[in-house]
Amino acid sequence: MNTPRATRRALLVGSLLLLAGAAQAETSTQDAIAEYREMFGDDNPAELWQSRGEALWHTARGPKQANLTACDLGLGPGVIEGAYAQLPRWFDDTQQVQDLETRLVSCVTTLQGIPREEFLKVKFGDGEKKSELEALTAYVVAASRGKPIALPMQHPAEQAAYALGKAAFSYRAGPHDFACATCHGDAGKRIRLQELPQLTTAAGAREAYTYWPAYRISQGELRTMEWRLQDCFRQQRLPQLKFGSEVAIGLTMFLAKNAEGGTLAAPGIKR
Amino acid sequence: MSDPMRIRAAVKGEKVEVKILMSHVMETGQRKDAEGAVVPAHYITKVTASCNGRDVLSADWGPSVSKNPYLSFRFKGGAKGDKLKVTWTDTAGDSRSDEVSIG
Amino acid sequence: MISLRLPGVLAASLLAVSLPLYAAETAPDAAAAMQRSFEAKKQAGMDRLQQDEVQALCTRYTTATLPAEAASSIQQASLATVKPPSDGQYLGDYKAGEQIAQTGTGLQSSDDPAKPNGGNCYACHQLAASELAYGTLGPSLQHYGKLRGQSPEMLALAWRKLYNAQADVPCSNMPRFGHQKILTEQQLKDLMAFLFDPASPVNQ
Amino acid sequence: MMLARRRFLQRLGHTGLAALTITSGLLPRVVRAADTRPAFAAEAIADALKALGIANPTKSDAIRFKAPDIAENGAAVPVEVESTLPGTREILLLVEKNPHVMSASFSFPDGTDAYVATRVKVAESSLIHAVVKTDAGAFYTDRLVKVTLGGCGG
Repeated sequence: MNTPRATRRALLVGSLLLLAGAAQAETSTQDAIAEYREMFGDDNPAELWQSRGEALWHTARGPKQANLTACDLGLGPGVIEGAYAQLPRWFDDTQQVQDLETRLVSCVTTLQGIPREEFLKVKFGDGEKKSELEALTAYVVAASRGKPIALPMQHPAEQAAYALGKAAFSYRAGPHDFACATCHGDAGKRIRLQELPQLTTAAGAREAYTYWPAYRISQGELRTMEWRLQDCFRQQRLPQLKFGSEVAIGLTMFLAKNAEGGTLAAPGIKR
Repeated sequence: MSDPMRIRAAVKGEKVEVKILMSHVMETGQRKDAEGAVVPAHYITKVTASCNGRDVLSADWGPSVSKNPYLSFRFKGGAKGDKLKVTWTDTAGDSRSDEVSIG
Repeated sequence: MISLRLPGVLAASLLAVSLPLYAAETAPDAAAAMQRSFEAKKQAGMDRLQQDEVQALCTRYTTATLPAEAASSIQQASLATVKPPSDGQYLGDYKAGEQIAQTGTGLQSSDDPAKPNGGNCYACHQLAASELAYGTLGPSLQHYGKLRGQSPEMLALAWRKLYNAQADVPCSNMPRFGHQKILTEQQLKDLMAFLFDPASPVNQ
Repeated sequence: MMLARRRFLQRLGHTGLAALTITSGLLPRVVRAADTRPAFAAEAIADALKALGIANPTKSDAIRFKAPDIAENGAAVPVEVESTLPGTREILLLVEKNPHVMSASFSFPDGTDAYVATRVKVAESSLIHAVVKTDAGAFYTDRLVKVTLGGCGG
């Protein structure tokens, strides 16, 4: 016995009325949240990480008692201006496609001789436990503010990383059958009041990628792209994404490529 | 050793406008860290500011001032090049002072 | 530990309706790269990366349209997994249902496995008018019961949506709360009450 | 536009809207080693004001108090207070629904504007009180800030 036409019509009329009411409440809530964000002005606590990162960059440390001014982020030794706008990319010396964070680890381990485990003991800061990786990342990223994203994308390994990122983006798994695409595959969607950029389009990818890394108000910490990806997988109910893994760098390559042409404005300030 | 504050102090008309970001955890004593252990209370309780030695502001804070605190205020009688000094003290007895010349 | 691959149960139900052979082939060795790129953390074990046949198929057709044959086999296989309430009672306690809808935790590596899982319905749906912080990934469910009444068909449809939404919409983004053992039968009943009970805030 | 939208949100309030959900785990009401300063140990506005020697302040429109109607996250709520009342010595910020209501007090020597901007933690949707101490007594105004629950993991 299928639903009588009358009930179906009632359903339609009912939901239309609701939509009108909901739409009204929805825009005023989004207005109010936009206003809340504006009240932070340009006093972003990320600057505290930037100045700590600058100090770390210039301080001689580790067994080799060297600073990081010879670190090559792709534009030549010590060049940080605009470097983040052209990452991830292939590096001949490590024979790998690297994102900013794994590249910083390479510099710290080779130039300063600090063991990888020691440097990454506190990968993601938590109050008193401060992360040097986050501070250095904030410093380097800020030096690409205003620069357009432009990935070299010539090396086959870079293209392979992009393809893996694209595949991982829609890999549905875990108890909830979630993939990145589940939440970031469509336009104009949101979780609770949290707007979700559609990361498969240039506009959506730019809206997200150009503001990361960012200071997260909810945690009072500056968070990087590697943190952003592993925390998203945590909420997808999947196991832990390994730092600097193929999928982490592949997804970053996928997002950066989609956001190409966008102007970097990181570190941003986020919920 | 705590991190330096970011202090912006600039003459605006006949007043000096000050904007400060302080690096501090402002722990309420309620929060649990990643491993689930309660993080003890640790927050700034006192802030003072002076211009060339003259007091221009003092404040008493509790744990509900946000982490990495932001503070902005305005005062008259300061000129370009004067020294603005800001000091905070916290529940652990730590203290930090930073000084900038007014722009 | 909830064994989520449920090889026995799932394979049996899917064998009853043989899925097309290309189901298992996901994009270029992405599954292998996923294995190399993750590590177990507390309750989030590596088994969670193993795709079942439905997940593999839906991954393959994330952007492309699902071929009709695959769609109907997923639908039939999913329908076969739906278990109606053991005591035949569809509606539980709407107040408990509201808590489940508001609770976003459950099954994350950061969650306490001893605590009941949340349904996190507000993440994707509008429900009670009184809650402004609702998501829009799913349709608004406001006045769900008021609009539909409690006919056997409506109750069965809503139960299927909760238990295994792919019984109605193959490759739906809606988690399979019953089939994947995310929520218990009692939790599903409480959510049904939250949707249908005239006294529930959803129907005010 | 500001006023129209606030009246709209208030009307939303009147139609039986429950307070928006509490932000999980920020400042639950648990008795803990309270601050030794009486005002900061107080758990109600009246007690905090009494501890500061302030008898019931008078509501005043001469205090400009800017706060967001909705805060996406209660960990940092930007607030800005400016008193145009003559002889203003101090501005106090109190958050009604926080376990310890007293948030901060600011005192202004001569020559310093009776103005301050900062960011405070708000445990759940709550009234924030801005109390102003002047030579001629105490005055106050307040703002309702709704705190929403964001994020996917909840």
